[in-house]
Amino acid sequence: RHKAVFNELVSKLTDICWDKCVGTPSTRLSGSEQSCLSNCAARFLDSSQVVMAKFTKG
Amino acid sequence: RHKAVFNELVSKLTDICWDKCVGTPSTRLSGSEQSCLSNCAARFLDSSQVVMAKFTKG
Amino acid sequence: RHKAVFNELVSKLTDICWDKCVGTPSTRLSGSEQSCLSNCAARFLDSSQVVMAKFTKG
Amino acid sequence: AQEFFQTVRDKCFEKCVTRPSTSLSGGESKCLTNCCDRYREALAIISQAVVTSLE
Amino acid sequence: AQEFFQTVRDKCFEKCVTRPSTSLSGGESKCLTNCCDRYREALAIISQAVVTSLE
Amino acid sequence: AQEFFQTVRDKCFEKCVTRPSTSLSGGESKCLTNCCDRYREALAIISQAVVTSLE
Repeated sequence: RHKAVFNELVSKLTDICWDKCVGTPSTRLSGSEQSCLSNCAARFLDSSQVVMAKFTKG
Repeated sequence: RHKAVFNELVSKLTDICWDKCVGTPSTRLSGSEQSCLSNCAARFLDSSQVVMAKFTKG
Repeated sequence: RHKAVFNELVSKLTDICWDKCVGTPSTRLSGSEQSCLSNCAARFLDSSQVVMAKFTKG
Repeated sequence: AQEFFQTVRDKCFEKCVTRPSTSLSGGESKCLTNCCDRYREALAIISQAVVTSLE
Repeated sequence: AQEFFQTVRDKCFEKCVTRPSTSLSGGESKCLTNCCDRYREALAIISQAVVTSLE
Repeated sequence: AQEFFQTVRDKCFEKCVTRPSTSLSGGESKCLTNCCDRYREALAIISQAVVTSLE
Protein backbone atom coordinates (compact mmCIF):
# COMPACT_ATOMS: atom_id res chain seq x y z
CA ARG A 1 0.00 0.00 0.00
CA HIS A 2 2.77 2.49 0.94
CA LYS A 3 4.65 1.35 -2.14
CA ALA A 4 1.66 2.22 -4.35
CA VAL A 5 1.33 5.70 -2.80
CA PHE A 6 5.07 6.26 -3.29
CA ASN A 7 4.93 5.15 -6.93
CA GLU A 8 1.95 7.35 -7.65
CA LEU A 9 3.69 10.36 -6.09
CA VAL A 10 6.88 9.74 -8.07
CA SER A 11 4.88 9.40 -11.33
CA LYS A 12 3.03 12.62 -10.67
CA LEU A 13 6.22 14.52 -9.77
CA THR A 14 8.04 13.21 -12.83
CA ASP A 15 5.13 14.41 -14.97
CA ILE A 16 5.18 17.93 -13.44
CA CYS A 17 8.96 18.31 -13.13
CA TRP A 18 9.69 16.95 -16.61
CA ASP A 19 7.69 19.82 -18.13
CA LYS A 20 9.33 22.37 -15.80
CA CYS A 21 12.93 21.20 -16.13
CA VAL A 22 13.73 19.31 -19.33
CA GLY A 23 14.19 20.79 -22.81
CA THR A 24 14.49 18.84 -26.06
CA PRO A 25 15.72 15.35 -25.07
CA SER A 26 19.29 14.57 -26.14
CA THR A 27 21.85 11.88 -25.30
CA ARG A 28 22.03 12.95 -21.65
CA LEU A 29 20.37 15.19 -19.06
CA SER A 30 22.51 18.27 -18.41
CA GLY A 31 23.69 19.03 -14.88
CA SER A 32 21.18 21.84 -14.56
CA GLU A 33 18.33 19.62 -15.79
CA GLN A 34 19.30 17.01 -13.20
CA SER A 35 19.43 19.45 -10.30
CA CYS A 36 16.23 21.12 -11.46
CA LEU A 37 14.45 17.72 -11.36
CA SER A 38 15.79 16.88 -7.94
CA ASN A 39 14.98 20.35 -6.53
CA CYS A 40 11.57 20.34 -8.17
CA ALA A 41 10.58 17.13 -6.37
CA ALA A 42 11.89 18.36 -3.00
CA ARG A 43 10.29 21.82 -3.35
CA PHE A 44 6.97 20.24 -4.36
CA LEU A 45 7.00 18.32 -1.07
CA ASP A 46 7.89 21.56 0.79
CA SER A 47 5.05 23.35 -1.00
CA SER A 48 2.64 20.59 0.01
CA GLN A 49 3.49 21.27 3.63
CA VAL A 50 3.04 25.04 3.26
CA VAL A 51 -0.35 24.55 1.61
CA MET A 52 -1.35 21.89 4.15
CA ALA A 53 -0.43 24.21 7.05
CA LYS A 54 -2.49 26.97 5.45
CA PHE A 55 -5.47 24.62 5.09
CA THR A 56 -5.19 23.49 8.70
CA LYS A 57 -4.96 26.90 10.35
CA GLY A 58 -7.13 28.52 7.68
CA ARG B 1 -27.58 15.94 -6.23
CA HIS B 2 -28.02 19.47 -7.65
CA LYS B 3 -25.56 20.68 -5.04
CA ALA B 4 -22.96 18.18 -6.26
CA VAL B 5 -23.41 19.26 -9.90
CA PHE B 6 -23.10 22.91 -8.84
CA ASN B 7 -19.93 22.26 -6.85
CA GLU B 8 -18.36 20.33 -9.68
CA LEU B 9 -19.14 23.13 -12.13
CA VAL B 10 -17.70 25.77 -9.81
CA SER B 11 -14.52 23.71 -9.30
CA LYS B 12 -14.08 23.25 -13.03
CA LEU B 13 -14.67 26.94 -13.78
CA THR B 14 -12.26 28.02 -11.04
CA ASP B 15 -9.63 25.73 -12.55
CA ILE B 16 -10.10 27.18 -16.07
CA CYS B 17 -10.62 30.82 -15.10
CA TRP B 18 -7.74 30.86 -12.60
CA ASP B 19 -5.30 30.07 -15.43
CA LYS B 20 -6.94 32.62 -17.75
CA CYS B 21 -7.28 35.49 -15.26
CA VAL B 22 -4.82 35.40 -12.37
CA GLY B 23 -1.10 36.29 -12.48
CA THR B 24 1.41 35.73 -9.70
CA PRO B 25 -0.62 35.55 -6.46
CA SER B 26 -0.13 38.52 -4.13
CA THR B 27 -1.92 39.91 -1.05
CA ARG B 28 -5.12 40.59 -2.99
CA LEU B 29 -6.83 39.98 -6.34
CA SER B 30 -6.74 43.15 -8.45
CA GLY B 31 -10.00 44.64 -9.72
CA SER B 32 -9.29 43.41 -13.23
CA GLU B 33 -8.51 39.90 -11.99
CA GLN B 34 -11.80 39.88 -10.08
CA SER B 35 -13.89 41.01 -13.02
CA CYS B 36 -12.03 38.64 -15.36
CA LEU B 37 -12.94 35.72 -13.04
CA SER B 38 -16.56 36.73 -12.83
CA ASN B 39 -16.86 37.36 -16.59
CA CYS B 40 -15.00 34.15 -17.37
CA ALA B 41 -17.56 32.07 -15.44
CA ALA B 42 -20.53 33.85 -17.03
CA ARG B 43 -19.07 33.69 -20.56
CA PHE B 44 -18.29 30.00 -20.11
CA LEU B 45 -21.97 29.38 -19.39
CA ASP B 46 -22.91 31.47 -22.46
CA SER B 47 -20.44 29.49 -24.55
CA SER B 48 -21.98 26.25 -23.32
CA GLN B 49 -25.32 27.41 -24.68
CA VAL B 50 -23.86 28.41 -28.05
CA VAL B 51 -22.14 25.04 -28.40
CA MET B 52 -25.23 23.18 -27.17
CA ALA B 53 -27.43 25.02 -29.74
CA LYS B 54 -24.93 24.12 -32.45
CA PHE B 55 -25.02 20.44 -31.40
CA THR B 56 -28.81 20.42 -31.36
CA LYS B 57 -29.45 21.98 -34.76
CA GLY B 58 -26.24 20.47 -36.23
CA ARG C 1 -14.78 -3.69 -28.62
CA HIS C 2 -12.36 -2.76 -31.47
CA LYS C 3 -14.72 0.05 -32.39
CA ALA C 4 -14.50 1.47 -28.86
CA VAL C 5 -10.67 1.34 -28.90
CA PHE C 6 -10.67 3.05 -32.32
CA ASN C 7 -13.04 5.79 -31.15
CA GLU C 8 -11.02 6.41 -28.02
CA LEU C 9 -7.81 6.70 -30.05
CA VAL C 10 -9.40 9.10 -32.54
CA SER C 11 -10.74 11.27 -29.68
CA LYS C 12 -7.36 11.39 -28.01
CA LEU C 13 -5.55 12.23 -31.26
CA THR C 14 -8.06 14.95 -32.13
CA ASP C 15 -7.49 16.46 -28.70
CA ILE C 16 -3.67 16.48 -29.09
CA CYS C 17 -3.52 17.42 -32.78
CA TRP C 18 -6.14 20.16 -32.49
CA ASP C 19 -3.88 22.02 -30.06
CA LYS C 20 -0.79 21.42 -32.22
CA CYS C 21 -2.32 22.27 -35.60
CA VAL C 22 -5.33 24.60 -35.47
CA GLY C 23 -5.30 28.36 -34.85
CA THR C 24 -8.34 30.56 -34.23
CA PRO C 25 -11.30 28.72 -35.80
CA SER C 26 -12.72 30.38 -38.93
CA THR C 27 -15.10 29.32 -41.70
CA ARG C 28 -12.78 26.58 -42.92
CA LEU C 29 -9.60 24.67 -42.02
CA SER C 30 -6.69 25.90 -44.15
CA GLY C 31 -4.78 23.41 -46.30
CA SER C 32 -1.84 23.49 -43.91
CA GLU C 33 -4.09 22.90 -40.90
CA GLN C 34 -5.64 19.91 -42.67
CA SER C 35 -2.32 18.33 -43.58
CA CYS C 36 -0.93 19.08 -40.11
CA LEU C 37 -3.89 17.20 -38.57
CA SER C 38 -3.50 14.24 -40.87
CA ASN C 39 0.28 14.09 -40.42
CA CYS C 40 -0.05 14.57 -36.66
CA ALA C 41 -2.26 11.47 -36.36
CA ALA C 42 0.01 9.35 -38.56
CA ARG C 43 3.22 10.51 -36.83
CA PHE C 44 1.68 9.86 -33.41
CA LEU C 45 1.12 6.25 -34.46
CA ASP C 46 4.73 6.08 -35.76
CA SER C 47 5.95 7.54 -32.47
CA SER C 48 3.99 4.92 -30.55
CA GLN C 49 5.90 2.23 -32.42
CA VAL C 50 9.27 3.87 -31.77
CA VAL C 51 8.50 4.16 -28.05
CA MET C 52 7.08 0.62 -27.93
CA ALA C 53 10.22 -0.78 -29.62
CA LYS C 54 12.37 1.10 -27.09
CA PHE C 55 10.32 -0.35 -24.20
CA THR C 56 10.59 -3.86 -25.60
CA LYS C 57 14.33 -3.97 -26.21
CA GLY C 58 15.04 -1.69 -23.23
CA ALA D 1 -21.92 12.26 -26.81
CA GLN D 2 -22.01 14.12 -23.49
CA GLU D 3 -18.24 13.72 -23.24
CA PHE D 4 -17.73 14.93 -26.82
CA PHE D 5 -19.90 17.97 -26.10
CA GLN D 6 -17.76 18.82 -23.08
CA THR D 7 -14.52 18.42 -25.02
CA VAL D 8 -15.72 20.70 -27.82
CA ARG D 9 -17.06 23.28 -25.36
CA ASP D 10 -13.84 23.36 -23.35
CA LYS D 11 -11.54 23.47 -26.39
CA CYS D 12 -13.63 26.14 -28.12
CA PHE D 13 -13.97 28.31 -25.02
CA GLU D 14 -10.18 28.11 -24.65
CA LYS D 15 -9.49 29.22 -28.24
CA CYS D 16 -12.36 31.70 -28.71
CA VAL D 17 -12.79 33.51 -25.40
CA THR D 18 -9.29 34.66 -24.51
CA ARG D 19 -10.25 37.80 -22.56
CA PRO D 20 -13.69 37.28 -21.03
CA SER D 21 -15.71 40.52 -20.85
CA THR D 22 -19.23 41.55 -19.82
CA SER D 23 -20.87 39.76 -22.74
CA LEU D 24 -19.98 37.40 -25.56
CA SER D 25 -18.93 39.57 -28.54
CA GLY D 26 -20.16 38.85 -32.06
CA GLY D 27 -16.68 37.69 -32.99
CA GLU D 28 -16.51 35.31 -30.05
CA SER D 29 -19.93 33.81 -30.86
CA LYS D 30 -18.95 33.33 -34.51
CA CYS D 31 -15.65 31.78 -33.43
CA LEU D 32 -17.55 29.35 -31.16
CA THR D 33 -19.93 28.15 -33.86
CA ASN D 34 -17.09 27.90 -36.41
CA CYS D 35 -15.07 26.03 -33.81
CA CYS D 36 -17.78 23.35 -33.39
CA ASP D 37 -17.74 22.72 -37.14
CA ARG D 38 -13.94 22.77 -37.38
CA TYR D 39 -13.55 20.38 -34.46
CA ARG D 40 -15.87 17.90 -36.14
CA GLU D 41 -13.92 18.35 -39.38
CA ALA D 42 -10.65 17.73 -37.51
CA LEU D 43 -12.15 14.56 -36.01
CA ALA D 44 -13.11 13.31 -39.49
CA ILE D 45 -9.64 14.03 -40.92
CA ILE D 46 -7.95 12.23 -38.06
CA SER D 47 -10.36 9.32 -38.20
CA GLN D 48 -9.47 8.94 -41.89
CA ALA D 49 -5.73 9.23 -41.17
CA VAL D 50 -5.93 6.51 -38.52
CA VAL D 51 -7.83 4.18 -40.89
CA THR D 52 -5.20 4.77 -43.61
CA SER D 53 -2.32 4.19 -41.16
CA LEU D 54 -3.81 0.92 -39.94
CA GLU D 55 -4.37 -0.46 -43.43
CA ALA E 1 -11.60 18.34 0.53
CA GLN E 2 -8.62 16.12 -0.30
CA GLU E 3 -9.22 16.80 -3.98
CA PHE E 4 -9.46 20.55 -3.39
CA PHE E 5 -6.21 20.48 -1.42
CA GLN E 6 -4.48 18.75 -4.33
CA THR E 7 -5.86 21.23 -6.87
CA VAL E 8 -4.69 24.22 -4.83
CA ARG E 9 -1.28 22.66 -4.19
CA ASP E 10 -0.73 21.82 -7.86
CA LYS E 11 -1.95 25.21 -9.16
CA CYS E 12 0.05 27.14 -6.56
CA PHE E 13 3.24 25.15 -7.09
CA GLU E 14 2.87 25.82 -10.83
CA LYS E 15 2.49 29.60 -10.39
CA CYS E 16 4.85 30.15 -7.43
CA VAL E 17 7.81 27.80 -7.95
CA THR E 18 8.91 28.44 -11.52
CA ARG E 19 12.61 27.64 -11.07
CA PRO E 20 12.99 25.13 -8.25
CA SER E 21 16.23 25.64 -6.29
CA THR E 22 17.86 24.11 -3.21
CA SER E 23 15.25 25.54 -0.82
CA LEU E 24 11.95 27.38 -0.92
CA SER E 25 12.75 31.13 -0.98
CA GLY E 26 10.88 33.61 1.23
CA GLY E 27 9.16 34.97 -1.88
CA GLU E 28 8.04 31.52 -2.97
CA SER E 29 6.66 30.69 0.50
CA LYS E 30 4.78 33.99 0.63
CA CYS E 31 3.46 33.39 -2.90
CA LEU E 32 2.21 29.93 -1.83
CA THR E 33 0.30 31.18 1.21
CA ASN E 34 -1.12 34.12 -0.77
CA CYS E 35 -2.06 31.70 -3.52
CA CYS E 36 -4.13 29.54 -1.13
CA ASP E 37 -6.12 32.63 -0.08
CA ARG E 38 -6.48 33.93 -3.64
CA TYR E 39 -7.64 30.56 -4.96
CA ARG E 40 -10.35 30.43 -2.31
CA GLU E 41 -11.31 34.01 -3.20
CA ALA E 42 -11.48 33.07 -6.89
CA LEU E 43 -13.73 30.13 -6.00
CA ALA E 44 -16.09 32.44 -4.09
CA ILE E 45 -16.24 34.96 -6.96
CA ILE E 46 -16.99 32.24 -9.47
CA SER E 47 -19.54 30.57 -7.23
CA GLN E 48 -21.34 33.93 -7.00
CA ALA E 49 -21.11 34.47 -10.78
CA VAL E 50 -22.64 31.05 -11.44
CA VAL E 51 -25.50 31.70 -9.00
CA THR E 52 -26.18 35.06 -10.69
CA SER E 53 -26.08 33.51 -14.18
CA LEU E 54 -28.51 30.76 -13.22
CA GLU E 55 -31.04 33.16 -11.70
CA ALA F 1 3.36 -0.48 -17.19
CA GLN F 2 0.74 0.25 -19.84
CA GLU F 3 0.05 3.58 -18.17
CA PHE F 4 3.76 4.42 -17.99
CA PHE F 5 4.13 3.60 -21.69
CA GLN F 6 1.30 5.99 -22.52
CA THR F 7 2.76 8.78 -20.38
CA VAL F 8 6.18 8.45 -22.02
CA ARG F 9 4.68 8.25 -25.50
CA ASP F 10 2.50 11.34 -24.98
CA LYS F 11 5.26 13.41 -23.32
CA CYS F 12 7.85 12.44 -25.93
CA PHE F 13 5.53 13.06 -28.89
CA GLU F 14 4.80 16.49 -27.41
CA LYS F 15 8.47 17.43 -27.07
CA CYS F 16 9.89 15.73 -30.17
CA VAL F 17 7.26 16.12 -32.91
CA THR F 18 6.44 19.82 -32.88
CA ARG F 19 5.56 20.18 -36.57
CA PRO F 20 4.24 16.85 -37.84
CA SER F 21 5.17 16.25 -41.50
CA THR F 22 4.76 13.40 -44.01
CA SER F 23 7.19 11.12 -42.20
CA LEU F 24 9.15 10.95 -38.95
CA SER F 25 12.50 12.66 -39.59
CA GLY F 26 15.77 11.14 -38.39
CA GLY F 27 16.03 13.89 -35.80
CA GLU F 28 12.52 13.23 -34.50
CA SER F 29 13.17 9.47 -34.22
CA LYS F 30 16.44 10.07 -32.38
CA CYS F 31 14.69 12.55 -30.09
CA LEU F 32 11.99 9.96 -29.31
CA THR F 33 14.44 7.21 -28.36
CA ASN F 34 16.54 9.68 -26.33
CA CYS F 35 13.36 10.90 -24.69
CA CYS F 36 12.43 7.39 -23.48
CA ASP F 37 15.83 7.06 -21.80
CA ARG F 38 15.77 10.60 -20.37
CA TYR F 39 12.25 10.14 -18.98
CA ARG F 40 13.36 6.98 -17.17
CA GLU F 41 16.41 8.87 -15.88
CA ALA F 42 14.17 11.71 -14.65
CA LEU F 43 11.99 9.16 -12.86
CA ALA F 44 15.03 7.70 -11.10
CA ILE F 45 16.31 11.15 -10.03
CA ILE F 46 12.91 12.10 -8.65
CA SER F 47 12.43 8.77 -6.94
CA GLN F 48 15.78 9.33 -5.19
CA ALA F 49 14.86 12.93 -4.27
CA VAL F 50 11.57 11.78 -2.71
CA VAL F 51 13.33 9.06 -0.69
CA THR F 52 15.86 11.64 0.56
CA SER F 53 13.12 14.14 1.44
CA LEU F 54 11.15 11.56 3.40
CA GLU F 55 14.17 10.41 5.43
